[in-house]
Amino acid sequence: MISFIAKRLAQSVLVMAIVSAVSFSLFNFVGDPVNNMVGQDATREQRLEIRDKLGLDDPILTQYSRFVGNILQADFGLSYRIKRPVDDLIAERLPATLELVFVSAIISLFFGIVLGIYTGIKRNSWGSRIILSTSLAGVSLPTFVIGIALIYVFAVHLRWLPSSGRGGVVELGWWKTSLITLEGWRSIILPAITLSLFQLTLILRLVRAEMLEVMRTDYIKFARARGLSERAINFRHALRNTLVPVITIIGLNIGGLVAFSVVTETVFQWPGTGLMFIQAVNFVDVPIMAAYLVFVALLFVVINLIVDILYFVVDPRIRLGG
Amino acid sequence: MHVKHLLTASVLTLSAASPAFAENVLRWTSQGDALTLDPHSQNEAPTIAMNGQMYETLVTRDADLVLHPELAESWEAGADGWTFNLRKGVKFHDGSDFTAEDVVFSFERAKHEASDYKEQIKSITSMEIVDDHTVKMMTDGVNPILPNQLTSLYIMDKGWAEANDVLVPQDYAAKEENFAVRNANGTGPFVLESRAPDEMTVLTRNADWWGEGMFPGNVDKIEYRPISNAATRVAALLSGEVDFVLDPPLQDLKRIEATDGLTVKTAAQIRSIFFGMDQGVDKLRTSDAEGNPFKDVRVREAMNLAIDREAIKRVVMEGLAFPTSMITSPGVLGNTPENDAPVGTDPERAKALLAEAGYPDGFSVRLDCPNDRYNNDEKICQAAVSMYARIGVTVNLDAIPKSQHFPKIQNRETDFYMLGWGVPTLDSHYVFSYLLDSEGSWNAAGYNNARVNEITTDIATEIDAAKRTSMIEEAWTLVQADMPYVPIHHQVLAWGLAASVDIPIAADDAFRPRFAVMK
Amino acid sequence: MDSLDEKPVTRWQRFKDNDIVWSFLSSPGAMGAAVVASVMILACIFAPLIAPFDPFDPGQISLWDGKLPPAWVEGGQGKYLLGTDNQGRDMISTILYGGRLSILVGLAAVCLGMVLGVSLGVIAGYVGGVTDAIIMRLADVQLTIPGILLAILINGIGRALLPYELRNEFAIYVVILAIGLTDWPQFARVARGATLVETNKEYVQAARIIGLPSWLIMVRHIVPNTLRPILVIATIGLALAIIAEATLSFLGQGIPPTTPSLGTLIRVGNEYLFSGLWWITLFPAVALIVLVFSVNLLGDWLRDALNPKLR
Amino acid sequence: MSTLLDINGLNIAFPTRRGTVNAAKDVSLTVESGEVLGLVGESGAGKSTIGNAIIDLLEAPGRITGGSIRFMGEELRDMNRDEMRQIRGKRIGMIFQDPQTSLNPLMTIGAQLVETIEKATSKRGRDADAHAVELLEQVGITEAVARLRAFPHQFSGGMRQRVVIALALAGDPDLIIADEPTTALDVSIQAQILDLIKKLCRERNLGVIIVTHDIGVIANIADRVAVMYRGEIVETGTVAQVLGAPSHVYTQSLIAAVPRADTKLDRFTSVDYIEGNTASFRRIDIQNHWLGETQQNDHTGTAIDVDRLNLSFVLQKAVFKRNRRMLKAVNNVSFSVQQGETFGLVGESGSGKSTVARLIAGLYTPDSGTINVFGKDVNENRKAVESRAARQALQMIFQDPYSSLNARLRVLDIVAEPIRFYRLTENETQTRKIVSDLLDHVGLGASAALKYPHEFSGGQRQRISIARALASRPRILICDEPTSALDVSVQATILNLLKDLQQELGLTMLFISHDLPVIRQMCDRVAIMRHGEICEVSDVDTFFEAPAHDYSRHLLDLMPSMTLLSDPVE
Repeated sequence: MISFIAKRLAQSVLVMAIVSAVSFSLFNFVGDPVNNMVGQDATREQRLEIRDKLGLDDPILTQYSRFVGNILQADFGLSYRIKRPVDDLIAERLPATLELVFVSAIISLFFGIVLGIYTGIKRNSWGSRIILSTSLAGVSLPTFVIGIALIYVFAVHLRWLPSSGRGGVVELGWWKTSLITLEGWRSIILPAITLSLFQLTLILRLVRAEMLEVMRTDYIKFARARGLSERAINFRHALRNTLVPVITIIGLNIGGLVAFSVVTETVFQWPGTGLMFIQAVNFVDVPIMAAYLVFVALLFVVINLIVDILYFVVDPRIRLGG
Repeated sequence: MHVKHLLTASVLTLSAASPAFAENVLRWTSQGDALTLDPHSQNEAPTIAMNGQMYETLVTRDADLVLHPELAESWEAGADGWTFNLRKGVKFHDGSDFTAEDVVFSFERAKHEASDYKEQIKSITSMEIVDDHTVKMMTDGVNPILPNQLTSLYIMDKGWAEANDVLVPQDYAAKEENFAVRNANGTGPFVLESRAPDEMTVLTRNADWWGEGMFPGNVDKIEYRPISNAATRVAALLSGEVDFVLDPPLQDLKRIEATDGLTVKTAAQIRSIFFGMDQGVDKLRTSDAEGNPFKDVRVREAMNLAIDREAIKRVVMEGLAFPTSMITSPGVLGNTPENDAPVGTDPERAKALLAEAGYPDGFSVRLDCPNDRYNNDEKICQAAVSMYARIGVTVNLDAIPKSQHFPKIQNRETDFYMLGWGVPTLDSHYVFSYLLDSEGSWNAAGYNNARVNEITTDIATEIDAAKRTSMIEEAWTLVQADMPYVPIHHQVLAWGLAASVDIPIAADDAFRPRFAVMK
Repeated sequence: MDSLDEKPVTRWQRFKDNDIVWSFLSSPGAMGAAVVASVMILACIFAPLIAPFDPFDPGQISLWDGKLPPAWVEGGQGKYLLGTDNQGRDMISTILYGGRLSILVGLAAVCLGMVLGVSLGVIAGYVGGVTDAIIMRLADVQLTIPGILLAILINGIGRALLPYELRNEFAIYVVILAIGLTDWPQFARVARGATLVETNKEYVQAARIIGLPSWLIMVRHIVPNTLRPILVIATIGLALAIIAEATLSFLGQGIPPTTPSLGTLIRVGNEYLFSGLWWITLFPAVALIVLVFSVNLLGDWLRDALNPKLR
Repeated sequence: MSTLLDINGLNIAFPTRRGTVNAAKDVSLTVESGEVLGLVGESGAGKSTIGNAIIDLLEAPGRITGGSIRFMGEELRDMNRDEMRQIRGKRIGMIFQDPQTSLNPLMTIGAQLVETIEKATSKRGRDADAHAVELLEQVGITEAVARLRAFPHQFSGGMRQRVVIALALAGDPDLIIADEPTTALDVSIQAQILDLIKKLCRERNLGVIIVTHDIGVIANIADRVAVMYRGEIVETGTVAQVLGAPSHVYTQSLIAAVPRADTKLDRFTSVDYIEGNTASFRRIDIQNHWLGETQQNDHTGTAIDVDRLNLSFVLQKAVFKRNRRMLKAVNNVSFSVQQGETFGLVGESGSGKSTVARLIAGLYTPDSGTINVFGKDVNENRKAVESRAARQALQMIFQDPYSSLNARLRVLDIVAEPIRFYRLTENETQTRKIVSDLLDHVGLGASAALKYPHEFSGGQRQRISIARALASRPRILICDEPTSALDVSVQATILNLLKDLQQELGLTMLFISHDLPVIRQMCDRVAIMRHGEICEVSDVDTFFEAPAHDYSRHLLDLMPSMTLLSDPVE
C-alpha cells in the first residue's frame, strides 16, 4: 500500500514538475514580461531596473527554482491586467467553479450511471434505444450550443431561470456559496445542465458498454448456472465489476467538467476560474494563465491520486497482489 | 420588487442580518468592468464610470454636458491660473472632512509618473492652498479650458491615502497589490459595499452625501455585474435580471424595444469613428506596395470614396449612426454642418484616383481593428474590407481586443487602423492636440501640416473667443482638404432599460446614478 | 470448414460477404449516417464548385444584401436561399466554406494526432523498457490535463508567438496543431495496447525469426493490425476535433471571422439571436450538429462492428 | 440407479445470416444417477451446446427447435424462468472450462459460496459459513476457514477449479454438467480434478456429464460415452465398447488418430472421415527444386549446441535488488541436437521448454550461456552476417494457428516474406512460382496464395506456417506445440506432413510438446524439463520404457491410460 501510494506520489510530483516548467516557460516565451509591467514610455534605465528587480538576468535554473519556490507559497505574482495577486483571484473564483463542477458531477454521475445500467440490463427495450440515440445526439452537441439554446428557451423565452451570472451568493467564512439559497440554485441549474450533458452521455455509454462486457463474462454465466436471481446477478456481480472501471471514468469526468467549465462559464458569464482563464488568454495575461495551468494540473493530480487509491480499495486484485 | 429578490433578501437576513427591505436596487451591466478603483491609474471609460459613483471631481458635466460645480462651488480664471472655491461641509465616506489639502494631494497624485492623467493637467505648474476651501492653480501660460480638463479628475482623501499607503497610483513593478485597487473612499453619492472584479460590485447610498435631496435620484443600492458577451448581456435584460444595459448591441435594440417592460434610449454621442492611414512613414509595414501609398492625397481620397457610409449605417449600425466626413462630432466647437456632410460613395472615381496615383491594381494593407471598444467595431471593419475590395485594395483585417489594439496606435506600429475619438472638453483643441498635431500622442496617421501645428499651439492660449473660433475653422479647412483620416460616422448611443427605471442619457455615455429614478 | 475447391467467388461477393460490410448494409442508421456524412463532407470539400458565392472574396459581398432572411420568409430573396449574414454573405455559401474549414481542420488535426500517437504508441509498445516508460508517462501527464484546456493554451501560446502579420494567416494551422497535439495520447494508448497484444502474437515472433528489422516489423506487421481500434477512435476523434475547433472558434480563440469556420459562424450569429436574425446562427449550428452526429453515428457503428465480442 | 436425465430428439438451431446452423440434430441421451457420461467430439461438433441447452443457458441466437429434456421425470422445456432458476444450481450444477474467469474477481470465495448456499438451501448465516467450509474441505482445499476470506486471484488454477466444483455442489445437485473441466489445466492437475469429480460422483450418487474433446479424459473417467459429430450423436455405449470396438466409421478414425504412447509407429493413421484431408496436391521433387538447393547430404555433426543456458524474468520490479522478484525460467540448461534428428522437449506449462525454444530462435537473449547453431554462436554478434545466416537456417512453427499469421497479409506475401527479405530469388516471378510450389507441397494448393488467412481452418493455417518456415530454406525447424491447438484428427495429418518434410529435406527438428504420446511418435531423443531445469535427456524409447528420473516416472503415471483403445490399424 505504502509503496503503491509512494509510486503514485512520485509520478504526481513528476507531472507537477513538468507542468510548472511549462508554465514557467510561458513567462519567458510569451512576450517580454517587462513590457507588460511598465508604461509605454518607460525609459531604458527603468526597464533595466525592473529586469534587475525581477531577476530576469539570473541563470534560467535560478529563475526556475525561484518560480517553483513561489508556487509552493502560492505566489504567482500580479495579474498583468487587473494588477491583483493571482492567488487571491483564483481563491476568490474557485468556489464558483467548484460548486458548478460539483453539481454537474452529481448530475452526470447519477443519471449517467443509472441510465447506463438501465440500458445495459434492458438492452433491447424501446426505452434503451431512445436513451441511446438521444445520448449520441448529446455527444454530438457542442457545449456552447446547448448553453445558448437553454438560455434562449428557459431564460429569454419562458423567463423561468436567470440567463447568466451567479445569484444568491452567501459568504460562509471565506467560501462564497450559492448552494444554500433558492436564487443560487436557480442560477446554477442551466449552467450545470449544460456542463453535465456531455459528460452524462459519455458516462452513460461507457457504463453501458462496460455492463455489456461484464454480462458476457464467464463468471456471470456461472452465476446464472448456479441459479442466482437476476437481481443478484445484475447488482451484486455485474454492477460491482462494472463500477471498477467506472471509477476511472469519475476521475476523467471531473477533469472533463473542469475543462469544459471554461466554455460553460463563458456562455453563462459564470464568475469562476474558467471565465477568468479565457479572459486571461484573450489578454495574454500570463500570470493568470500560468497559475491556472498549475492549479488545474494540481487538481487533476489530486483527483487521479484519489482515483488510484479508490481503485486500490475496491479491487482486491491490486490490493492483494496477484 | 420581484419575488426572487425578496427570497434572496430573506436568505440574506437569515445569514447576514441585513435590514434592507423595500429598497430601490438598480442592477445594471456593461461589457467591461473597471480595471481598478484607483482613480488615477487608468484613463478608461468603464473605470471612470465606476469610480464616478464613489469619487467626485471639482467640476462636472450634467446630462446636458454643460459644466456644473461639484466639489468646487465656483471657479474663476486669473492672469496666471485658476482659483477654485471648494464646497464646504463635504465629508468623505470614512467621515473625514474634504479640504483644499485633499485637492492638492489628489492633483499631485494625478501628476505622478504612474498616473494616466498626467497629460490632462500638465499645464498646472503649481498649486497654492489659499485657505481650507480655496485652491489656486498656477498654469504654464493661460489655459482657457482648464475646468473642462478636470471633469474626470477625482479627489481622494489625503489622510486615507497616507493611512493605507496609496500615495501614488499602482506601480506595476511592485509585487504588492495597491490598497486603492479594491477599496475606495470618495465623497460621492454611493459607498462601496463589496467588490469582486469582473464579477459583482455593490454600492449603497451615501446617506451623508452633501447632495442629498438636491438630485432626483432615488436609488438605494447599485449592483453592477459586467457581462462581456453581448448576447448574454441582452439576455439578462430580456429575462429581467438587470434593469439597465449600458451597451446593448445595436441589432438587439428592436427586440428590446418590442419587449414589454423594456425601453431603449438613444442619444447622439460625442464620438466619431474613423480609420487612420499612416502617411508619416516612408514604407508601409503591411503592404505589398512600393513606398507608402498613403502619402498621396489621391490615394487618401480614394480610400474615402470607397466607403459606403449609408450602407454601414443601415445594415451594420441598424440606422444608429450619423455618417460624416469629419472626425469630430456636432456639439464640439469646430464642427460645422458643411464639413460634417458625408463624402459620397464613388468606387469608379476611387479607382481612377488610385490609377492616377500609380496604383492601377490597388495594393494590400492590414487594417487593425478593435473588437470590444466601439459599437460594432469589428463589423464595420469587415464591411470596409469588402468595400475596399471593390476598388482593388486588399485589406487584411486583424480584429483584437482594445487592450492590444490601442498600444499599436500609441506606439505607431500600425499602417491602417480604426479609432474612435470623443471630446470631453467639447473643444477642437482636444482633437488637434491628440490627433492632428504632428506631436500628438495619438496621431498615428503621422499627419504633419505646419499651419495646423501652429494653430494647435496658438489656440491653447488664445483667450479671444472669436479669433480662436476662426483659427479653429481655418485648421479644419486644411485638414478636410488633406484627408488624413477616413471618417465613418458619429456614434449614436443606445441604452436598454427596464421601463421602471429612468436614467438620463447623455452624449458622453456616462451613467449618472444620482439622476436615476426607479418607479 | 470450407475446402479449397469450392466454386470461385467473385470479388464483389466476397466483399459483400465481409462481416463489416454486411453489418453496414444491414444497419440503416450506419448507412444513413454514412450518406449524410459523405454528402456533407463532399459538398464542403467541393464548396468552391457548388457554392453560389465565394464568401471569402470581399469583392463579391454587398453590404446592402446584409441580414436578408431565408428565401421562404417574407423579405427573403430567391438568390439567397438560406438568407444572408450580417455582412451580406450568402448563408449557404458561408456554411459550405465554413464547413470545409471545419472538416479540414478536423481531419488534419486527427491525422496529426493519429500519426504522432500511433508512431509513438507502436514504438513504446514494441520497444518497451525506458522508451515505453518515457513516452507513456508523457502521455499520462498530458492526459491529466483535459484536451480542450490544452488546446486553448497551445492555441493561445501559438498565437502569441506568431508575429502579428502572420496571426490570421496561420490561425488555422495553430488550431490544427493545438487540437492535434492534444489528441495524440489517446491514439498512443490504444496503439500501444494493440501493439502489446500483437507483439505477443506468434506472427510477429515469426517475423523476428525470419530476421526482419524492428522498423519493418512495426510498419509491415504491427501497424496494419492496430488500425481497427485506431480507426474507431479516429472517427470519434474527428467528431470531437470538429467540436473542439468550433469551441475554440466560439471562444474567439480559433479561426478569424474573415474566413469563418462553422464555430466562428455560430459565434458571430449568436450575437444576432435575440434580434430575430435566427438564421445566421441556426443554420450553421444545424450543419455542425448534423455533421458531428453523423460522424459519431458512424464511429459508434464502427466500434460495434469491429468489436468481435459483439458479433 | 435411476434415469436422471432423458434427452429425446433434441434439436438446436442457430440462425445466422448465412443460414441456420443446426448445432444439435435429433440428439438423444440418458444419464443415470451415479454414472459419468462422457460427451466427446471435436471442435464444432455441438457438444457444449447440449450442456447449455439442458440448463436453458443457450447463447443468443440459439434456441431449441424440437425434442424433449426430461429431468427426473419433469420436462425442463415446459418450465418458466423462475422454475428453471430453481433447477439451476439446486438440482443441476455446472462446471465451466476456464477456472480463471468463472469466479467473480471482486468477491471473496466465501461470499460467493455463501450466496449460492443461501439461494439453494435453507442454511443461513453461520450455518451457511459452516457449510461453505465443509464444501471446500470436500473438494480438497485445506485451511478452508481461512481460505473463505481469500479472493479468486489468490488461488492457483487447479485450486480455483476446485472452488468452482464446490460452488457447483453448493446446492447439493443431482446432476453435474462439466464442460471441458480440465482443458485449461496441466496434466498433473487434470488427473486430480478428474479423480475428484469421479469420487464425488460415487460418494453422492451424482449423475455427471463430462463434455470433452479429449479421448484420454473419457478413457479415465467416463462410464459411458456418446460421440458427437456435426451435431449428431453417432455412437453411444460403454467406454470399453466405444473405445475398444468402435462401430461408427467416424469413431473409428477418431480413435485411430489418437497418438499412442505405447508403441512408435512410422506414420499416423490417416483419417479419412475428416474433412480437409481429402484433397491431394502435386508434390514437388525436392532434390531438383530450389527448396533442395541448400540441402546437405551430410547428416552428421551437431546442429544445435546449448551450453549452460540461464535466463531470468523479473516478476516484480523494484528499485532495490533485494526487493525484486525474479523467475528463473531457464536454469543451467545444456543439451545438443544432432543433425537430422528430432529432439523433443517435454514439460508441463511453466517448465521453461518454450523459453528454451525462443532462446534458440533468438527471440530472447540469455543471461549467460552459449547457443551454437552449426558451430556458430548466434548471440556473439547479432548483427553479423554469420548470425544472420544462422538465423536463416533456423525457423519456427508456433502453437496457435490463429495468431501465427498476419491477418492483414495475403498468404502469398506471408510465405514470400523471407524469400523477398533475403533476396533468395532472382525476380518476383520466380518468387511467386516458389510460393505456389510450397503451398502445393504442404497440401494447400497454389490457389491459396491470393487468399487471406481468415479463409482457412486451423489445420490449413498450420500448413501455411509450415510453408512460410520452409521459404527461407531452413535446416533446423523448431516446432513449439505445433498441434496442441488442433483437433486430434487434424493433428495427425499435420504431424505426418512434418515427418515427411523432415525426411525429404533432412531437417533437424526441435519438437516441443506437453503431450507424451505425440513425443513418442515424433522424436528420436527427448529432454524432460521442470522448473527451468532439465531432469533427464534420453532416447525416446528408453524414456518411455525405463525412465531414469522421478519426475519422468510421475509424468508417465499421469498419462491417461489408453489400454481401452482398439489396437492400432497399420
